[in-house]
Amino acid sequence: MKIGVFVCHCGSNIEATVDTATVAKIALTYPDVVFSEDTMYTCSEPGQENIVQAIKKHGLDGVVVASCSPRMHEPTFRRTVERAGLNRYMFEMANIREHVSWIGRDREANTNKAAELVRLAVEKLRRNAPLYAKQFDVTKRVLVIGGGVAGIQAALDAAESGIGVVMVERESTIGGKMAKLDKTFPTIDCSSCVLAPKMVDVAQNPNITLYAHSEVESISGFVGNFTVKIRKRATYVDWDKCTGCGTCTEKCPTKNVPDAFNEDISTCRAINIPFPQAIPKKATINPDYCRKIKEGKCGVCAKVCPTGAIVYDMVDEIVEEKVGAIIAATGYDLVDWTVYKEYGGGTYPDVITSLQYERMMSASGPTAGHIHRPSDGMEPKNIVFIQCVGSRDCSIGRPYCSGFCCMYTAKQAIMTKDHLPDAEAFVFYMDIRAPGKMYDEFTRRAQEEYGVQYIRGRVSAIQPTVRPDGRVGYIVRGADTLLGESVEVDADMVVLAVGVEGSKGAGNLAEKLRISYDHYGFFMESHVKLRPVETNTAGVYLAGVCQGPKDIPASVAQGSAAAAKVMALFSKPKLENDPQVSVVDIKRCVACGKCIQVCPYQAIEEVEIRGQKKAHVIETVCQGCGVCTATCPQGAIQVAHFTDNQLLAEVNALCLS
Amino acid sequence: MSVLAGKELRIVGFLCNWCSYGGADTAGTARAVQPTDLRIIRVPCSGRVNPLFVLKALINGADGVLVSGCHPRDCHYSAGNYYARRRLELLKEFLPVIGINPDRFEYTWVSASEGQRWKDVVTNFTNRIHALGPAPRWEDVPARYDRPEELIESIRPLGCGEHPALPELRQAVKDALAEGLEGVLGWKKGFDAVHAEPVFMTTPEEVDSLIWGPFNVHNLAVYLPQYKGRKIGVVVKGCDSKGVVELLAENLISREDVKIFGMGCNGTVSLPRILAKLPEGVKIESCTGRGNKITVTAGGQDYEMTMAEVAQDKCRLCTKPNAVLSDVFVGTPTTEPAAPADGRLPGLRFLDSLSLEERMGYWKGQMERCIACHACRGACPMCVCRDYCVSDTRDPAWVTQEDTVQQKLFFQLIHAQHLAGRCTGCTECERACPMDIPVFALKQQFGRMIQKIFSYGAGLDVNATPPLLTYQVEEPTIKEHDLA
Amino acid sequence: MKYAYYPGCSGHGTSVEYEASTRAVCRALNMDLVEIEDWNCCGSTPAHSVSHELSAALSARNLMQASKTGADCVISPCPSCSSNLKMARYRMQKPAFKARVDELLDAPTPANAEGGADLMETCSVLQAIVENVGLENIASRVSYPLEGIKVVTYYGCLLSRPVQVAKFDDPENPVSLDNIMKALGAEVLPFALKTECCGAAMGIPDVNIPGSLSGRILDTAKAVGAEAVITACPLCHMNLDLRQRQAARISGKPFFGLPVFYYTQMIALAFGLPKDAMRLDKLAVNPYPLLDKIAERRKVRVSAELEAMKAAGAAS
Amino acid sequence: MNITRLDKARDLKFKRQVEEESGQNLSTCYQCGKCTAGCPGAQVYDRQVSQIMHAVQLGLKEEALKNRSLWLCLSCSTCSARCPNNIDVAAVMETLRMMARREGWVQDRPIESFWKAFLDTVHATGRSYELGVMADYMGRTLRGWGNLEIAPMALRKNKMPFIPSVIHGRKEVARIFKRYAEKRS
Repeated sequence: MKIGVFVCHCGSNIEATVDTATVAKIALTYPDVVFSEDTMYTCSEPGQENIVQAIKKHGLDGVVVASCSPRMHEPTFRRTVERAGLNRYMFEMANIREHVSWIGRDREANTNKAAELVRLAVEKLRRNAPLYAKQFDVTKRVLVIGGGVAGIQAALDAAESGIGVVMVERESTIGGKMAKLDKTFPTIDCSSCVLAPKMVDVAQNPNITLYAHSEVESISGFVGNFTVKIRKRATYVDWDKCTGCGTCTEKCPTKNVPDAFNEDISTCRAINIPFPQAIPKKATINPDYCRKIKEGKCGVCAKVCPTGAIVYDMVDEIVEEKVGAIIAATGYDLVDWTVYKEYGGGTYPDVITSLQYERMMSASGPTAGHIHRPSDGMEPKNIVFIQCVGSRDCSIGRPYCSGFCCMYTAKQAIMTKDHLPDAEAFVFYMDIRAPGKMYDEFTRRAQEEYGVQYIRGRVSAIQPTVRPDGRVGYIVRGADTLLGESVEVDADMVVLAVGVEGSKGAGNLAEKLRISYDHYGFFMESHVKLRPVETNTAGVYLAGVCQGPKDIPASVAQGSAAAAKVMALFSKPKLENDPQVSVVDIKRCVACGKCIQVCPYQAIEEVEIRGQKKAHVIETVCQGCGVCTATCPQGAIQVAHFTDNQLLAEVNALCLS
Repeated sequence: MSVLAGKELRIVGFLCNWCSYGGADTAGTARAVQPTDLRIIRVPCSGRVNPLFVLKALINGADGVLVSGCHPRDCHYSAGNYYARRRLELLKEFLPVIGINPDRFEYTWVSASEGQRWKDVVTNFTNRIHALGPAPRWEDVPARYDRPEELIESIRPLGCGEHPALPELRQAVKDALAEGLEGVLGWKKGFDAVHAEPVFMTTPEEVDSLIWGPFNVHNLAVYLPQYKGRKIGVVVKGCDSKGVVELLAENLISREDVKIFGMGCNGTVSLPRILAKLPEGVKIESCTGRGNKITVTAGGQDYEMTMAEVAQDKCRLCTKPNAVLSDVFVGTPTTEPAAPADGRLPGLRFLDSLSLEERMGYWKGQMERCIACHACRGACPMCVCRDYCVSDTRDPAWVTQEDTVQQKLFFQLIHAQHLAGRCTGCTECERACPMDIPVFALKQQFGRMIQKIFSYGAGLDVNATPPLLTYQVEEPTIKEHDLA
Repeated sequence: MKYAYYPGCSGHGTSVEYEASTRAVCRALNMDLVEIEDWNCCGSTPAHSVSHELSAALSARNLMQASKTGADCVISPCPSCSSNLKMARYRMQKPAFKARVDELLDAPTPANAEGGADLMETCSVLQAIVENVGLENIASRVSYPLEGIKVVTYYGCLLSRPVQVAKFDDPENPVSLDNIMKALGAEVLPFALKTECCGAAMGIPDVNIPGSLSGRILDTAKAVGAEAVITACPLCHMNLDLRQRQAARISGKPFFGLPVFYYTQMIALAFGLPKDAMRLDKLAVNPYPLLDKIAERRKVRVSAELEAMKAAGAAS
Repeated sequence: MNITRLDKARDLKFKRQVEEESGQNLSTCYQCGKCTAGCPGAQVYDRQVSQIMHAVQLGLKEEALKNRSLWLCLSCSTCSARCPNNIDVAAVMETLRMMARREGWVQDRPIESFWKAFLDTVHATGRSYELGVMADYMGRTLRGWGNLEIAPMALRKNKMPFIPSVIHGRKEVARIFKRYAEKRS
């Protein structure tokens, strides 16, 4: 074998603390190394060209680049060697920047270490084999999980390009959180005016199949060929017959059902259509409250329904769909703010969440846009907004910033002034986070134009009291840290800007999707900066807040981005797998099944070869973790590119003196 | 390859590509200054790290080995680190038996974003290794040739002589052959009265040669995998039956193919212990047993000995004298004693009494005597790789053919590691050793640690899942090893 | 169950009624109190404000004395004393701290396996009643329910704080007293100032501090409609009861006239224990009008019940 | 008003010392002010608790230690219970008070005197004795007259016994104080 070694200066990033020329010289003494040199910027155009030329000139059949982390530039250099006609896997990297030059100060020790890391790479490369990807067919349909604005955008973009879309929405209507909002920042335009047309587009687009009031039951398969089971939860209404006329909801005698769409600040009927612009605009019975379903009495809705759509004995239905890619757009839920006992823990009627306040201000909400406080219907005069409730708070395990609360609080304060010009709005904040186009100007407007009073400091407690007139007041005890004093406001109503976390059940879905998720229920992207839409499971993409807090424009952008990723994936006639997968040596395999037992992906199956049972790797499912290789006593199953012999060669290079 | 003399020690790291390798990158990007000793080997997942890699490094002179993967629940491959946690925890507990300080090996979890944590891990681990100093070299450790001589007391009465139910057993075997079994594995008298030998009985005449008694030492389960797919029977002692159960549990033989014949066992003999009581080279003429006494007639003279003097060590502590699984059980079962307070056989007891460095010297002495005949492997019913043992191949090439203590010990470590969670404690490896090397101690060390961590014993339940082939998300018995 | 009992200094002074009612209630609930022999002052706030070691040493002596009683646990009615004793044990888990405290003592404290001090645990009497005796037990002993009088419960700072040391109830919205009062038949009003500080011992150097803080607590209690305040702390009681007039004056309010009871007094009352088990005479704010109200309501209730029984008898 | 030259004035050793003695990581404080907001002493403080925390963060020793607030702190731990960063703020305040005392920077003589009077009583008798503490305190400081307002009631209710209770082990307690005094000097 002929190996070429290229030791990168990375400007002064490496050269400052590693003697790269010496490393290159030492590398020449390693077995099979026939060419070695140090170069200024290996990843630059001339640097790569240099490698290509050296391969041709010296007839190299393997290349080692000693530079930065392979997590950074391995793909780059693989393409380089491929350009020169080598198999892309005949390449290894030695990480002498992040793991050497940037962390050690002793030039001698660093140089020695760099040379050893090159040695490791050479020893591994000597045992590398060319690997070739396998091709397979793709089902050109995409599953979009979640029908909020991010999912809607992704679905519309994908459908627009001709891709079939299956959308699954947990609620009985799409629209997500945005449908609940009254206005949006920084333009104060009407939320539903912007969103409703897109929702209608979803309903009307022939490429989109919508499953509302449904959930993903299970997912199997792999990129290009997923099989998804969808649970259509019983609605007790035959949606094919339901016209959304609303007669049933008018006549339903059960009126005490908490209205989830209105964030429980009002009640609705046991048969309900969440809001006038709902898509699909179909009625759903809440079986926990319906008298007919619970007690067998009533049946009013069935009597009044003009199309006979009511089906009291409906059961859940499981449907199966085949797709080639999946976009998760499951959004968020509010953090459980009732842990804040000092804010009443949910027991003070006039301390409400910002989302409840949105419903209160919305013209289509339960108060038709009139602001009345819940306890006694009084029109509030002093309204206090408290920011960062459930955000940036380590004591409740939510250390992160929820990102968009500063903006909507400013919006709500402005809207308050709009609705109630005589009211006073006080905003307790820690920092105003308003990066974004026209955002900071917006928070300034709240203060300059609308006279919203901003006070810098967290609120310590809300203490209800009874005023001389018998009305309940809420003493909000805060601090003005700029003044260096504790301050109080006697508020009529308090609006909490409650932080967000991954939506309920996100962890469960992540397990089904085999993607990672963090402590807060947010799905993990493949790379924070460079692969923010991809996940570590091929063919699964993320859009919207399910990946991390973001506002509407960012959610829409990520929805489009996810759709674009799917389009790129489907643009090829066939897909290729990553060939770094496990391979069974059938003569060594005794079919003990240990690999099958430990494989996290069910990627290994038992097959019969010439009458004998053997393990077999489904290459397109295998992700190359190598747990099987570490398990097989015979060494009969080897994960390509990280075989026992390759790792042993590295261990021996380090430990055998 | 040389370590910077006097400055650095040899520390090898196995890092998961997705988390810890990224964490090390993050630390580097943040210019977090760290000790320079560590050399990182990138692996796809901590679950890829075969504990043998760690042993290889330590045996071959590494001063410290660190494995780091994704935090539990955060595995890039969803579950690899859970397997790693079990294997590596067990490995850490195993190390002292071969004289390696377990502090020289550590495993931990660092995510790609935890640059600071990585820096702390590297710094603390490197400092720890420096505090321990360079690992003792095999070349420098004085070899010891002393060995366990202790005769442990039996927890139950041992006996010999004709088993009263033997005719019944023979009849049962004959019946089974008549019903269509291809053959039944058992023992018959060997070249002299004290040596038995395995027999594959296919005819009633052969069945008449079947014996049962203290000379039936062989664990016949060893032959079962080669008959896979054929309908045969096997006669088992309690200890042998555990091997059958484990083979069944591991899907290496099928239940419907094998018929198990059991009888109560009263202990078997250690032939070296009998021979030691006779003049060297004398011809054994006959042997009779009664109660707990054996009388060997050799060179015209009678030698009397008790089972307490000549029984195998395992029989003295045996709690399963009857087959744990059988289709035909003949005669009255032997009374099962309660588990002894100390289940260690003399090999492990002796090792436990030594210091770490003495243990190294002990294995050095033992391995110098090893002739690498691999009889231990051949006798092991759980060594099912047969012709494809990883120690005999070039790919993978775990051991070389070099005749060194390290290579020979590494073979033993492969054997022990492959048996972790599977070894049923039949001690056939040790019985088969022509050099009388107490190799079972390595397996017993794994066995007791598996008992300690996972409360699991192999060969008792056909439906059990061996602890290394499964995991729990929360491992109540494994403490987090936090280096940061 | 046997307890090593630590009365605390105020039991001999400002809170004799608390001491008397605590002992009486514990006896009624079959709690066996063995007073720690020759106990000394825990040093209160002054000691731990001056030195953690001094404070811990004073407590450690008590805890070592307590071990002679043969009980498993020390209990004290005073939250401040309980907190000090708990804190001493908590801090002395650290071997280094233990060593520094041991230097102040005649004999070193016994050590546990980790090298920390092996001292007896402490809890407040309230905690022992709630956790060991249980609310059902209390409810079952009630002979004279409190007839729905409206009370607010006031816990003060130290019963549930600092969280890691107190390990009792909720630091923001504790409910142990509420539950006891409900079990006794009182109506417990929601009260946001349950754990708001009353000013503690700051009254000695500066009466304005507890004056304004207690004034606010009493004012809010009055505003939400409370007929009485229930407390578990001698110091809080002093600030709310003995200083009630002062508090009204300092916070510029008319005198509140809110009786302030120890919860043990209320238990004694509801259990029908004798007068000297309550020592209501020791309260500064006159409690009798309220007690008369209870008696009045009881009369009305009982006669209504009698009437109902008669009616039922006639009907059948 | 003096301009603080931060590059010179910062004493990070001081910050580390506070962190070590209090066992708290002050770097996690992001100055939200929730401690100040809930502090019952805030109205009488000359420097708010969040400002004191910030002074420690900056390493400004005098600003952190020379203030009355440290003495006015009621040790109610409301700040600790509500701190979003899990800092035991009350423990930091207590630590600072002890450090200030070591530096001889006692900023509130009356309160310090009250503590002293209290501890002297315990020193002498083994227990505290309200009347004795009061008399001692008032004698030392010629203050505390405000308490006379409640004295008649307290005396009428017989809540302040005239005879202190003295324990057998008072010498043992006295030895604790003695050793403590020796160790400090």
